[in-house]
Amino acid sequence: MAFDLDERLDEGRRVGFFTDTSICIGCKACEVACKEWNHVPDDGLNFTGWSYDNTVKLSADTWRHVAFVEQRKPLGHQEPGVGDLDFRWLMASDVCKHCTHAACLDVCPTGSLFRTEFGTVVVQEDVCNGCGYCVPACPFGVIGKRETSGTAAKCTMCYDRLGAGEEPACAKTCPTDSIQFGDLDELRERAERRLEQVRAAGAASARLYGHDPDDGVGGTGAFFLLLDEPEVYGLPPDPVVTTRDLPSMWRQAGVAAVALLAGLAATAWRRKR
Amino acid sequence: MKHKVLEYLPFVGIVLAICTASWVAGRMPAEGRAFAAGLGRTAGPRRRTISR
Amino acid sequence: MEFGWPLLRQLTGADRTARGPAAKSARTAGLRARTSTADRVVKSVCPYCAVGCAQNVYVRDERVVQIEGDPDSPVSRGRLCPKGAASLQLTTGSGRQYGALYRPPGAADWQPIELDTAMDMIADRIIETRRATWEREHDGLPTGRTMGIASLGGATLDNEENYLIKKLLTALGVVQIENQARVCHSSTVVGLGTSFGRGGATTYLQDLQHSDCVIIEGSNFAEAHPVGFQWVMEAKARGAVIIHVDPRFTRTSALADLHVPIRAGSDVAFLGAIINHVLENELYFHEYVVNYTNAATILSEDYRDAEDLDGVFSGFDEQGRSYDVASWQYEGMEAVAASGDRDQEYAKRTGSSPPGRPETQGGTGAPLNGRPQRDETLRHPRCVLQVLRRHYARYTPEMVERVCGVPRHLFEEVCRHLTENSGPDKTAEFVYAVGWTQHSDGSQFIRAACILQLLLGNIGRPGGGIQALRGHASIQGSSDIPTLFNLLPGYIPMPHAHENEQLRDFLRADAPTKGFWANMPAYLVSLLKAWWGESARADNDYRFGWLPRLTGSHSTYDTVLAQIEGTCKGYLLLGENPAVGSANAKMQRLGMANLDWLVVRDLNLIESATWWKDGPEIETGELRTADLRTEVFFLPAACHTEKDGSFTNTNRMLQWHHRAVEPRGDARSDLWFMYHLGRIIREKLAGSRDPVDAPVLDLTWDYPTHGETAEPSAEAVLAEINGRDAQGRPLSGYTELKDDGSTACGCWIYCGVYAGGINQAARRKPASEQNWIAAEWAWAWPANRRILYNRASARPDGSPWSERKRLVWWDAQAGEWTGYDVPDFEADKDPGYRPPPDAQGVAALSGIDPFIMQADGKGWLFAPAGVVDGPLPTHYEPQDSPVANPLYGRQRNPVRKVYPHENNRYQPSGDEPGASVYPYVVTTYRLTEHFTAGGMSRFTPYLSELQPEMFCEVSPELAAERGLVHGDWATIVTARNAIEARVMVTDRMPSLHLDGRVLHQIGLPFHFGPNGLARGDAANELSAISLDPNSHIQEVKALSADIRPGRRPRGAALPELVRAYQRRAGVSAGTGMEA
Amino acid sequence: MVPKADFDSYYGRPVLNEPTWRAADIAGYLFLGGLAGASSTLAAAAELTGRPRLARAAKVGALGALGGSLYALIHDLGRPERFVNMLRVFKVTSPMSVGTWILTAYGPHAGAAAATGVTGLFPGLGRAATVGAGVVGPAVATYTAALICDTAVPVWHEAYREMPFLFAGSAAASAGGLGLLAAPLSEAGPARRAALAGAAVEVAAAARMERRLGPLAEPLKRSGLLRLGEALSLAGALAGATVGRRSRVAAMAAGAALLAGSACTRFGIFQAGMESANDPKHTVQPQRRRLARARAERDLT
Repeated sequence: MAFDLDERLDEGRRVGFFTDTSICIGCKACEVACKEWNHVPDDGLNFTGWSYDNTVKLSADTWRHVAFVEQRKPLGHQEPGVGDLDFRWLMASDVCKHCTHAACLDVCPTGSLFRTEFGTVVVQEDVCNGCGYCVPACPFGVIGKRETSGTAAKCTMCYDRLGAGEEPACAKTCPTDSIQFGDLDELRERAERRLEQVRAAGAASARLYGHDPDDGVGGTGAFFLLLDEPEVYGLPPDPVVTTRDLPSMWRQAGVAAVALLAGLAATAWRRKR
Repeated sequence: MKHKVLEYLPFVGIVLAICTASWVAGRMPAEGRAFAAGLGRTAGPRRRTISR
Repeated sequence: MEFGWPLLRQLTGADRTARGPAAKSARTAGLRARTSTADRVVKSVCPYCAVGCAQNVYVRDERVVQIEGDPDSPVSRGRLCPKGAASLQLTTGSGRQYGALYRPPGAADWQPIELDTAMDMIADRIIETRRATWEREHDGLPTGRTMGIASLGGATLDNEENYLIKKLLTALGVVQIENQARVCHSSTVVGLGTSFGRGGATTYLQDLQHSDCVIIEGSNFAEAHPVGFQWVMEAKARGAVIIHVDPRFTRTSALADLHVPIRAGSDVAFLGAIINHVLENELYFHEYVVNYTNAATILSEDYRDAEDLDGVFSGFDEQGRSYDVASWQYEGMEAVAASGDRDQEYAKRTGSSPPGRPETQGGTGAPLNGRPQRDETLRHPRCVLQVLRRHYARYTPEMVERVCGVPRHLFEEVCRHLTENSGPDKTAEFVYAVGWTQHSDGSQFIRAACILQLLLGNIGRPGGGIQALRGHASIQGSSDIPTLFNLLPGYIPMPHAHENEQLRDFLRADAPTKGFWANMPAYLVSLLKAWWGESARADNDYRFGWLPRLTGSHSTYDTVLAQIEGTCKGYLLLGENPAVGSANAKMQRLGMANLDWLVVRDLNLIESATWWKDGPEIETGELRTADLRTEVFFLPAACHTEKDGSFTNTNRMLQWHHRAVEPRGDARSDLWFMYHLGRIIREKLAGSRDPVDAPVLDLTWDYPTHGETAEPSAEAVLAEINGRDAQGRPLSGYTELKDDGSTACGCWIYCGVYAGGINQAARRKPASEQNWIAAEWAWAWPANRRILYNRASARPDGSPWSERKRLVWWDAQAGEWTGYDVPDFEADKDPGYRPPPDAQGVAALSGIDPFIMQADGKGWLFAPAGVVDGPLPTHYEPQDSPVANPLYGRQRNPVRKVYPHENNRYQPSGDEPGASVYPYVVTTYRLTEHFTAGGMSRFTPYLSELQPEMFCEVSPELAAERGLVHGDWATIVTARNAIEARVMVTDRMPSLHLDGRVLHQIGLPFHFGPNGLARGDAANELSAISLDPNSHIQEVKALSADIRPGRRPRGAALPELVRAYQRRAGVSAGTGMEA
Repeated sequence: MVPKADFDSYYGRPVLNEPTWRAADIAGYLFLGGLAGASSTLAAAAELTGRPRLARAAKVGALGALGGSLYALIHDLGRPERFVNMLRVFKVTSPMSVGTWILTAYGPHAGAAAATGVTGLFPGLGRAATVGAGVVGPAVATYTAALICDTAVPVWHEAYREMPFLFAGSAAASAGGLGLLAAPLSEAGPARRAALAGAAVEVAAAARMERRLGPLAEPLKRSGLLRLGEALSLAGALAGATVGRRSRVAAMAAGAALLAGSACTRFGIFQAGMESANDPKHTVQPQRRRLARARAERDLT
């Protein structure tokens, strides 16, 4: 990856989230605690009918979002007691992934987005001029532009709290510890152990998402234990940081530019009659 | 719909302005030296009188 | 070198791609967490549910800037649910009201009013109404009271506030003092109290982690008490089986191992069948049952079971709709009557033995006299175990399928898990909430679980017990220091009206001679001393005569009828929203519409404050604002961060919250309101020679005040509640109380909370520095015990049942009980102790009597007293039910309380003609995102956006049957009213198959109302006032209704729709009224 | 019924957040940037080969297009007053940052070229500026391809190989169109040829892009704007090369068609990208196919 040659994350000092959706009770405390701490405005009152999800997606005004998925599928050895149906109700709290290779950070032209000393990716509201480039750059659909301020906004992993030695508001409030905050290496180990447990309990479809440093974004700082395919929760199955291809893009653009220069010069080659 | 049309007006206006300005520039004399000739102030009316 | 221009930093520094430090702005570099820049951190407690999560309140420049969980708490470990997390917005958000408002009679809108003026006017109204409605006697019996004034609310308030409410209003002669505890958990007090001796949860939340099997039934634990649910997840992580029995597949079910769908209101049949399974297969914990329960006790020959009388017990009076409970007694004991009809039994009781009464058992036990006969072989046909066996013989798995709609294999799974996880080495725990309490036989739902847990030996042991989940921050406290009509502090009963009744008559009638309840004279005299101080002397019966007298039920629902009737003219609403939260919301509003004056104290303009201008009846034209003569005062309340005080959580634990900031504007604590109201009234009455005013003028009312607002000292009130001796020294426990007037104590069960002059409720020793009991975090009644009846965690000989389930044991060497928790037993009573035949009081309890509040020291499988609708739980159908009772000829609880009124019509049920007009079962419930009647959540943007609108949950089958479209609207109709809701079609609302038919259920969250941000029709528009006879709790967890697509009609067409349904169903005044 | 959260996505909603860019601003910016860049190069070529009126028209056109593109760019910012923050850093990872610096270099040249061209002042400086703008121009015209390709928007990103050529062709066609429109017939030869070549490259690149993208090309194939753009460009270029040689009016019409064609192409590309971002299948399915391929490869080895 050509463009992170200089961006070496100090993995030892990197912190992150492990969101274990197998113990998420969908209470949305994370959504509220996040908003309280970060003064994120409410995101509109809309009844969606999407099970108990009325916040719909991550955006500038929703930095934690709990997905609710009702499925006619079995959950391990749970007996759902819903007629003859297999049934399970999946809940998962989604958040900014704080990617190892973060496209939003790469493409930001102002330096508003930056990599913190904790390995997280943070928007500086005072710098952002609202160009909106980060929005389509994010392969997870996390970051958004807030209408009222005209600037981009997303999870900061409570950057100010980290500085004070405190954990992010969502992780602190999570009643069942579904959201765990900590040292990324340690979280990854913990997640492996937990995955084994969950699988042993019969949830064959359980998997980790975002924990693999070899994936398209170099692994994420916020990773998940999911009970189904990522896309079921609205997550991309194989996200790739767009700037991975940027060197080729520059090459192609360069060749095209040279061709354009040469071509236009050629059109005028013959002197005017 | 009206709103949508309004949204595109500035763009269309810009393009028309470019075309016009460019067209005017293309009709100036080959060795256009309006300012060099000290005729800056009358460049406008002067331009109109110039013919191919 | 540091450059201002990041580009230069980029070019000169290490961050060449400008994605790190080079891009950092000066503002970012200067960011500090506001938790770290706060001026101070104030310790507090979450004001929502009764889990009692500890909070840290961060204050800067005298403003609260952040509220979050306190990690030191052993209960919550720093976590908060969405509501707790939103408490910053609750307390500092723009939705709150800060100005006092006044609505003159007939006015179309509010007008601002000076707070002092409002207080003065309210005091005048109270004095005036009190005088005008003073009732010296009732039907020839002295009552000394006013029925013209009522108050409602207290479960969201502090114990100290409840104490002042009860104290002042009682002195004023008001008896209609009620709070949310009535409508939420009053049946808990009856169910647990009669069975075990105390009306609180037998265990506490953290202990759930030690359970091997957790059965959650009648509760949506994960949604309604999310932070408490962490302990269930902890148990699950340790291998426990989690079972959820509920009509709906909820967020609790999603995390359970087994979800059992059940027809709402059929739990007694379900639990009865498990009891039958346990008895038939001899799966009960034999040694525990024989020694610690009344299984071996032999019943009177006169006793006839519901088994013999097709659904009623012996002693039933069809006309009076009540039981004479004499025949339910133990063999060889004097006949003891139940309550309800006290005049009939009073003479006999004052001359002989005391009665059992519902709810008296909250803090103590049901009194009993004599020595019961026992058959330790459990073979005697009239011993309790054999009676139990016969009673539940017809509760078979087939019956469970027919009554509950639970498939046999699921039922058997539950039986298997429960029994496999009970015994010397394992324990199972039941968890319930209002899914059990809010039925016309709610007390019996809880009794059924008590019987089961006693049979399995799960009470008093780690990981065992029955966890009652309460829903308001201090709803336990508002039962303990009761703003309830029938109780005095510490579960001492309010006296009924009798001729020439003296204190000793009352005590003879109500105080038993055995167990800890035998000390009731000391508790009551100390209470009277606390209230009337020097004025209360032995020669004037300690002013016992100043207590107003009861003449039957004066519950909040009786008050509503009295308001409609016109006898109750003034109403104080203190943090309660009955126009949304109480059964038959329309009756609530019609009652208020008939008042002379109404005082509403709340954070926001709730529906109960604004019904006169924008209530549903204004829309339908049934009421016209200009015609409504009710004078309404709205006084903004202070929130938990703005006052000192204690909340008692669901596990009887008192936690102190400290004031962080002064309230703004006219916002004041209820402590301030009651204190100054009392002060103003006393000033206005000063010099009065009218004996009616003496109880008010002689009241001890001299609390120190401080600050600009003259806020009374909550700690001074707590000190009075704790009690003091003749020298004014704080008492350290209720054993120090005397009946000679030398001690004063505001609530005997709280005696010790201020031991040594130290506020024990404010103790906050971090959980990490204590064992798992965490006894030094706050203070729990009784005597700081966390697991009740823990003597039962040891064998009769005093050794633990198993190493794994060790809790409290007998240390023979030291000659005392010891263990992790405070032993719930006399510390030095040898397990081998057997009382002499003439023993009295506590000495009458043997060394193997773990239920020390019960007069026989045993857990009650069979309740010979204390429950007015039967000694054994029996399945009856809800008041309105589409199902005929397959078990007995009696369709409904024969002694339930019904209130005929044209706006409170009941529906035909079961096989009755017209029942099919309301063919579906409706159940109501809470959502995580909202709080009760919405006053503390629907005005909060962060919570409202999460659940913005009223909806109903239906199965795909029901949707198909009725043409309901997901996301569209539906109208739900009962004989009371019709509401509309958005449709949520979901597999989580399974249809049931019972008795060859498919039965559909409809789920309705009950939070919504027309005010606030998240709006919708209130589910309680649909419910009827039909009550449990023991506790007067309303049946809102199971009713029947019809549902149809589309929005409800507007205007006059709405009542017309309801009437059209009534006509089709043949609903009349007599429908559903039979015994 | 609570809708089935189907396999492709969560309640059918997009995985990506929709770009906040407004078409009139950003697609307009893509067009104007291309027009400016290519015009500058055309102007330089014309000037150096003795076609002063074509050169002047192109320079003025370039400056106007540059101004228009800056207006569009700034107008689309959430905080326009913070436009200068673009100059806080230079980020090679951000085409927008690189583009900003390119524009920073290009702007003064283009401005000086136009100003001297119109006024006749400082001819030496003017020539230097003209050449400078002409050299940087192609970068201005093509960096925007990298800009939109460097996103997670499936169609844009996956098309990154062809996009610069498509943009270069489109830019050449539009610059040629402007030349046809503004320059006298006698000097319009390079414009005619630029238009012809540009249109050909644009159409070829688009065709190749659609072929290579497979199922993902659906929004491109469905796009009426793209078809219209191709048609207008080709028609304009052919007309310019034939009747446009003789008739000033025909040449102007051909030029207008070329400009419109180029604009349609940019708006079409923009629109197709938005559509692909808003349809979760365009995000999920290619990724699933990629995973399946990787799995298959792993299984083979």
